[in-house]
Amino acid sequence: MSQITFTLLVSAVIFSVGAAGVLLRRNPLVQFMSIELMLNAVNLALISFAGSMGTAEGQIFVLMVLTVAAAEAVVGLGIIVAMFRKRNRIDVDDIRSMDG
Amino acid sequence: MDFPLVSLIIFWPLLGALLLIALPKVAARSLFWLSVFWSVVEFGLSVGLLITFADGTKTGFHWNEKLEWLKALGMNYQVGVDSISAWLIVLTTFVTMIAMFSSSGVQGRPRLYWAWILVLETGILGVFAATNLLNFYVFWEVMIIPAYFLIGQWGVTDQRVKSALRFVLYTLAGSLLMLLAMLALAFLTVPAGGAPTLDLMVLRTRISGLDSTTQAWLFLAFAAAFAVKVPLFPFQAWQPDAYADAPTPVTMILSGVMSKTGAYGFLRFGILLFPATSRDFAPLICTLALISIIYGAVAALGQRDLKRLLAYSSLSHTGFIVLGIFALNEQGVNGAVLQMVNHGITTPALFLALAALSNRTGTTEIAFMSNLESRMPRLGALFLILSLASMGLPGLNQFAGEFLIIGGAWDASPIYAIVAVVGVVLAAWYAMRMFQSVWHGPKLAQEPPNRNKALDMQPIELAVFVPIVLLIVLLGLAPSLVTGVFDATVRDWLNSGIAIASGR
Amino acid sequence: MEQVVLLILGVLAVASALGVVLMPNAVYSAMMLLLNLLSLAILFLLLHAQFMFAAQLVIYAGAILVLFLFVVTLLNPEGEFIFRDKKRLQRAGAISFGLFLAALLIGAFIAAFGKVQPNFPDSSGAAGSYGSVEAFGIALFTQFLLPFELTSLVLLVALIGAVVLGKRK
Amino acid sequence: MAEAIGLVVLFPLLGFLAIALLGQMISQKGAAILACAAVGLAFLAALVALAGSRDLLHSNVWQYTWIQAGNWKVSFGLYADPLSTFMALIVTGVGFLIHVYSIGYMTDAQGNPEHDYRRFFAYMNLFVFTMLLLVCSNNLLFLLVGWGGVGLSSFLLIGFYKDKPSAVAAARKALVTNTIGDVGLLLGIFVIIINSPQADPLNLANIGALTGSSRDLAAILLIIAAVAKSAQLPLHAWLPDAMEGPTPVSALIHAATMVTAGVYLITRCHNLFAYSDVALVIIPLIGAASALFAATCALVQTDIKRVLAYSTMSQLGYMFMAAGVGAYEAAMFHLLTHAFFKALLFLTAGSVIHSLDGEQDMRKMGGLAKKIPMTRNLFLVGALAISGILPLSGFFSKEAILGTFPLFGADNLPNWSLGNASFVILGWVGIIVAFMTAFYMFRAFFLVFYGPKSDLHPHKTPNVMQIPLYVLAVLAVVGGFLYVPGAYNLLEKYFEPIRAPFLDGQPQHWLSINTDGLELTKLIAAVGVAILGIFVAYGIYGTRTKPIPVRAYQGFQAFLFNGWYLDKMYDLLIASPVRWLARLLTKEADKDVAEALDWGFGGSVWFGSKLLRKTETGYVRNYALGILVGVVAILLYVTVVAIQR
Amino acid sequence: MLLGNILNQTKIDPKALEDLGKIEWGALWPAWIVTGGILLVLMSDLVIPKNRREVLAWLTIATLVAAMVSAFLLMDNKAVAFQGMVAADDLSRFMSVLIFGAGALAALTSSDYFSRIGVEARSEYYALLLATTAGMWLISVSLNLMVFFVSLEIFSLSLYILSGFLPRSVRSHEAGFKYFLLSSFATAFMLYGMALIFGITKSTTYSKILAYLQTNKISGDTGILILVGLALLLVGFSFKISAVPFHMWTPDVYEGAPTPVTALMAVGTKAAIVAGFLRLFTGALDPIREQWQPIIFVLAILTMLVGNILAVTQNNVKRLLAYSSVGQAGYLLAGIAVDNPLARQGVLFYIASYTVMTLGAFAVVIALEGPRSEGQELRYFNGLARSHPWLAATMAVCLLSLGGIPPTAGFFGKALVFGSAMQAGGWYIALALVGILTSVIAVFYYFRIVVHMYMGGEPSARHVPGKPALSLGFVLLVTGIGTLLLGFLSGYAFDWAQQAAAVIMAR
Repeated sequence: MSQITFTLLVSAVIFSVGAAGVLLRRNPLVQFMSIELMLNAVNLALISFAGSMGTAEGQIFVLMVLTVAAAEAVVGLGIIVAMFRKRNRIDVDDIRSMDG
Repeated sequence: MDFPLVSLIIFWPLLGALLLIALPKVAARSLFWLSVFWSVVEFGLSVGLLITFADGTKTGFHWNEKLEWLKALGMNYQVGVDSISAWLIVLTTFVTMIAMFSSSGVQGRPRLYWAWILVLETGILGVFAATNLLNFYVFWEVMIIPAYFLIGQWGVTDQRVKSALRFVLYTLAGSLLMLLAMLALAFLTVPAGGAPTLDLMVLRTRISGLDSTTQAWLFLAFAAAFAVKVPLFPFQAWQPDAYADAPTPVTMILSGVMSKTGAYGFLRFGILLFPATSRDFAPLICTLALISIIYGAVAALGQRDLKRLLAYSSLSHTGFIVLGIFALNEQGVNGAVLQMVNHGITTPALFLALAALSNRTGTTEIAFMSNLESRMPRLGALFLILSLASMGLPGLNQFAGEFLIIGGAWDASPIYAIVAVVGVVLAAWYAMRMFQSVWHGPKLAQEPPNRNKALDMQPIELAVFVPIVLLIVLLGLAPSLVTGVFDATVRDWLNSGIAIASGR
Repeated sequence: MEQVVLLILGVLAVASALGVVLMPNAVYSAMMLLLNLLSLAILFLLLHAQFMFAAQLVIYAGAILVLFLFVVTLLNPEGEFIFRDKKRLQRAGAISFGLFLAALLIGAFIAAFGKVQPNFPDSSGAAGSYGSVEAFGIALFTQFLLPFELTSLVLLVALIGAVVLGKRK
Repeated sequence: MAEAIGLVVLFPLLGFLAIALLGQMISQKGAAILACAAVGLAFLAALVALAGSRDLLHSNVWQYTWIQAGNWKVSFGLYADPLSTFMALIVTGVGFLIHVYSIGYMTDAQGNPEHDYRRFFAYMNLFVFTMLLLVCSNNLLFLLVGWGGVGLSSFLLIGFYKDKPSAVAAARKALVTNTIGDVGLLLGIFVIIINSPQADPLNLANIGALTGSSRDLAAILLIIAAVAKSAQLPLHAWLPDAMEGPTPVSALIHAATMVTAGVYLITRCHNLFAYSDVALVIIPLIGAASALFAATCALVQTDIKRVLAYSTMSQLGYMFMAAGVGAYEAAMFHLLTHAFFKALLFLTAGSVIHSLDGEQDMRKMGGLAKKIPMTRNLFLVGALAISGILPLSGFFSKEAILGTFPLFGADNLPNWSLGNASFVILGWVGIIVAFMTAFYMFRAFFLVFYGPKSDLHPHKTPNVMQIPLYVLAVLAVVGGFLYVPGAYNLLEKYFEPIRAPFLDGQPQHWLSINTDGLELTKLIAAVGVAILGIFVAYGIYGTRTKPIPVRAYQGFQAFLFNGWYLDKMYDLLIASPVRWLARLLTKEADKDVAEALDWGFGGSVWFGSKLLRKTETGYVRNYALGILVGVVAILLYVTVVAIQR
Repeated sequence: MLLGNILNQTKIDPKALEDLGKIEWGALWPAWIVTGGILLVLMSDLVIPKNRREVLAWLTIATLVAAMVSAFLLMDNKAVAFQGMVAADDLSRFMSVLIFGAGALAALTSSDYFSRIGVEARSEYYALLLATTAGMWLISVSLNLMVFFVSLEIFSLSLYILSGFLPRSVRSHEAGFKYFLLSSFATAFMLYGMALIFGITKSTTYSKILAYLQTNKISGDTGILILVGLALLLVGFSFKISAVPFHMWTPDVYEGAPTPVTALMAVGTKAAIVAGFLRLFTGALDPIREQWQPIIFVLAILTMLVGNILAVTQNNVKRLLAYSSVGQAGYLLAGIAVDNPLARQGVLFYIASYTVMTLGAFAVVIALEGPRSEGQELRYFNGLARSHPWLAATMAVCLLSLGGIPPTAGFFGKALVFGSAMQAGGWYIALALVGILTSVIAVFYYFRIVVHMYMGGEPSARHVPGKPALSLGFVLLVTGIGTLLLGFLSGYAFDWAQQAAAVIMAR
């Protein structure tokens, strides 16, 4: 097993764990963290591929992901804070004024 | 290019509708007369169109117009009239005129009502004039919308909204299949390196290149749309409710001309477009038509409500028309077209007479009416004449059509004719049951609640009905006035159809 | 040697990822996320992506995670234990489909690279300058100028968003 | 001159239109006079036409194209040959007398304002018009117009007492049954038009041009028409019921003219029937069966008009028998005399009923001879005529028919598919029916005019009713001398069209038309049984002292009284199932099919929608799970695809 | 100079670099104009007095119109620009009209909307609106996965905030939150897919991906990774276009978001993603079409069915329209699944007509809305034809068009899409069949609204919507007439769509 294969497998596992985390956790913050895990897995995959390719493209992609993740964190956390600041329980299952 | 007479005829009512909507606040009375005027002019125009075909020698489409619309699908705005559609156009304008004339007393937003009727007229006329398949489809659907609003908004029972919606959905389900068939047709018939076309006459020559299975599927899809519209037996569930719930002038148009659009579709896009396939499917369609004839007649026999009774009788009669078309011989087709005209006169007149009756008695239930003839002898006589015409009394208009249809059916297969005449006998039964139970019979012990206006026919009603009755007698005595116009066309069609079919 | 480090880091990354998901307290989750980020950053370094190593540390660990911790303390959520989830179906689905996803992805990778070594340049050797800051910079400002420029728009939107959300009473 | 046939048809039409359109503008009396005038003028025109058409054969007049489609071309047109004008004369002549009679009958006692007799006379004129169309048209389809028209006007007249439910029902029954006949004729027309090699296949002169099975088929279909119109088995059920109409109507339509249209049709289309073996079998059988059946039913009827109705059916059976075996002249001759004496009988019966204010039950009458002797005399003339007593008209015509059939076998009989003995049986059936005829007629006679006096007090009948009766009585007496078989034939010219095909080599399988003179044996037999019948009737009814109790019949009598329960059977087997089906469709089908579709398709969509909405829980984690499920599904698909490669 | 030094150090051929470094600003004029507009709006907020806020709306609209115009007048005409990152071709222009037009119309409705519900429309709102359109348009022109991703995030981030823009509305917040969480989740999948595709094809630029696939197809063991990448990529696309089963966010977000935002979200996102589909799937992933067509085929069928069936029982018009937009996405996907030239043209025509009619329907909803987002319920449409005949007429026209009744635009869209399916034949006919089946269902629920407007009882007394403002009236007029005109002049519109679709070089 080569190095890249290994890192790719790691990224796959982290990605899956992140995906499961979004579904499992009721705390929106942790859900968001899980999404960040998924993004990290993407980054790892990109770097793995990039490392084997010898071009900067993958790394630039990673940079884009990082930047966007940061922006998303700002907005997302802002939304979460706005949503939950007045609530006692921090639980996404309480957010359910619309359904059907 | 000729003078765009056909377009003028198609869009003149639409123009009137727009005018009606756009006019500032005017008294409803004057708006009514405006719409009547509009429909009378329209009738005049269409008669003018018919006159150009009167000598009966013109075959094929005339007054053709063509504007490119959507080339990718082979769609054009393309209209043209042959001697068959010329008659149906005149029928449409005639019935609409009568309907308009009789819709003076409409309650609630009459302006829109009249406008919708005019739009409906445009849609129906477009169907009869379109010579491009998708253009036909467009008009076909355009018919639905005004009919929907007219039934749903001005209908007479509590069920009207449901009936209207059912009408739309049933029709749509059928016609969407037709749309698919049209689209498939456009692409399947593209010659190598050519562009798709849905021009009826071009397509007709191209279609023989398709294998028979494909043609069969396409034909069935077309038939679905038409069978719903006519309606034919298993697809009739929308019809009694829609006819019964619509306001009477609208029922007149529905029964008088809109049901003809389905038959016309069978005629033009069934047997003209698929000469070979329609031969294959003629037994099936004829069987359905026969079931409709018997079913409609038997159901009419049991109805307690006159409007529903007429709806079922209409089902039975349109069955005859379809039977004639799929007899696939000159007698049958001639008779079918003739019957379209005849039925288009008789049935609306019956509905109109029924409206006159129910205005006076406040009901359409048979149980609440009896022995009315001594009170309103003229209306009774009118009913009698119309009932007799509707049951196909020899000498009145529907007889000639039924004669040719059943004759054509006999020529196709005696079984068809024998079953069909059972329908004729049943027609006599229910027509007379209808007539007698209302006009004869013992006096009712209990008078219906609203019978204050039990007057006989008024001059204005006579002015409407006398011409209709005269027409019924005239067409009964001289049906060649009608058939003579399109006889040559039908022959031309069938012969070329046979040529195409045998060339398969 | 390198293989061993790689292995350890990989295990660490996976374990910390699991930690993020499984830790009942959001603060612990954040800490686990930090651990995960760090292990990934070192992995980046091992993969000769020096700049990314730095960026990962600076942006993720330095900025995003701090923000997370800030919000976590702001909201101060109660502890939550996923095994007491009332929505059993959701939990079962999440776990099973998560495993399914993992299995599919792992399977795909093994199918792709398991038998044959990838036909890639040897990454353990001197991989040239691909990960270097210069090459990265040139690529970023020439060939990939547009995405880079567009990130400014992303950040602008984030800025406005922050203003909007912050203004809210 | 023959063109006057146009006027014959036109006058009643004008009369009808005038009365119908003028409506309230003319008085009831005026309408009656107008109607009589119209028919009278038509009668005069018919005389002119008759004179003009003596020597014409197949003369089409007033012809123009009616329906044209493809190679079908049907014309309107009148026929002015001797047969048509002869029939027109009967129709207008008898019709005129009955019109005149009706003035008195309808005005006087029936003072019901509901029964505005303007309407009555309009319908009567309409009837005469359509009947004239029937007999004067030159082709089958145009004949069908008249054919349908008489059905219609009969419907209208039967149902004239429109507030009487039984009359209304009877009218409907008549129309529906007649429509069966109409469609039979229609189908027959199709067979002819499709199979005929002629250019104008429907012209009455050309309809014989068929060959082979199509000829038989056409003949059968036309027989259906004739049977329905002439109330023969099995389409007879409407005729007794039709007696619900006013009595002049019964006289005109159900005795003298309309019901004979079937005989006319067969006679007219002899060039078709003459060559059809099937027709040869069917028509006489139907005729004999009907004659016998109706006679048995007439034996026990209590309503005087129903007696006459069944007797009409029975007499028509005679005509069918004759026409079926080719004795057209005999059939037509009997048609003529029957028109006279049956009209006389009906009108006399009407006169009785009229004078008794509408009472029709013979059991309640009795001993009326003293009170209305003139009426009795007239009835007696009619009864004797119908019984075939020498030298009244019925004698000659009935002898002509019976003379056709050998009673004891003969050598020169043609081969008939049923066997030659059948001819003999038919002849004996004729004799038996003759006996029954005499019996039931005189049963009626004695019941009404003799026996114990009833409580009824008849009043005098007006003159306007009496005069037509005298005229008819005279005709019933002397009518027979127009044609004395074997001696001379005043009508020969008028039967020329019928004889035409026989003049040059008659078809092999036909009985010879008996022109050789009366056979003594048959003469004795027929007149003998008639006299026997009269005496039996006298023995049973003429000498009774107690009135017959008014009660329902039992057993065999009830069986006969109810027309062998055929009517009930039809109702049970045909009408009721259709009605049941109709009710079923009304109550269940149309609504429920629509509802079922609504609930089947629409409902499943609706509930599907409700069900699917449950997936939209509002929980964001559920939504995420949905995404993950989608992801895994797609991934699974691609990996499977990839593995398969 | 600095560049020279670096070049020397890194031994890169300067000639090549010059080519690489070419900066073709002219290719993205509309984006720059919109970006400028964002800044302008933000800064003008400082000088504009509080009671003259509608000036911001007009600035926004002017910007968008300018952007639209610039696409025709200023923008270069290049198949590729910025080293193959974006395209400045007819499709870009087509999309600029749709997206900026939709943005402008949404902006036009906004001021009336905000005054109705009693919320201040601040500069940030308009700035984010502009950013949204910029992101959408950039997606539609992008020829590179990175640009695609970044553009996607531009408009997604803006929409997160816009969806939750109403300060006192719980639903609005919830919509923002749900959209944010689920969109991020789906985007992560998409990113992973992009990473895999990048990893195998060694590029993020479409043309190079295409080149790789043309030579290698999906041969070898690594082929599976391309397929996995494709699948994950499709997840992101499907999420944004709201295909089943990635549609579940749609009703909640559409319902909660401010209605103008909903309208923009409904039409703009779909337009952008359709362009993305065309450029990426039929453009770059053309060699492996046999792999993705079946997936989209199934998605299309599911989407048509589920979307339309779900809409049947809705009583909230906004939610109903949301489900209907899911159904409409199904028709778009059907066209994408067929993917022959006519299908591509048809899809573009469809999205154009969809844009107009959906905007119209939402505009009517806006015209009925009140401070606490009442007026969305179906019962408030009762008697609308009586109280506001023109409003009802516009709604009816738009609904008929959505239902595909001729001669409105929607019919021609459907006819083209179904026609392409019939042209393709085979299994694709199933798409058309399901399409007509669901069209009948769709007509049922569209007509439910019509029933309430025209045949319903008396108008609700509690809530009487005021007359729509002039700007909103203008939107209603444009969309109503546009729906009809697109039908009557569908030939011209189709020619244009044909021109736009011609840039996609595929089978």
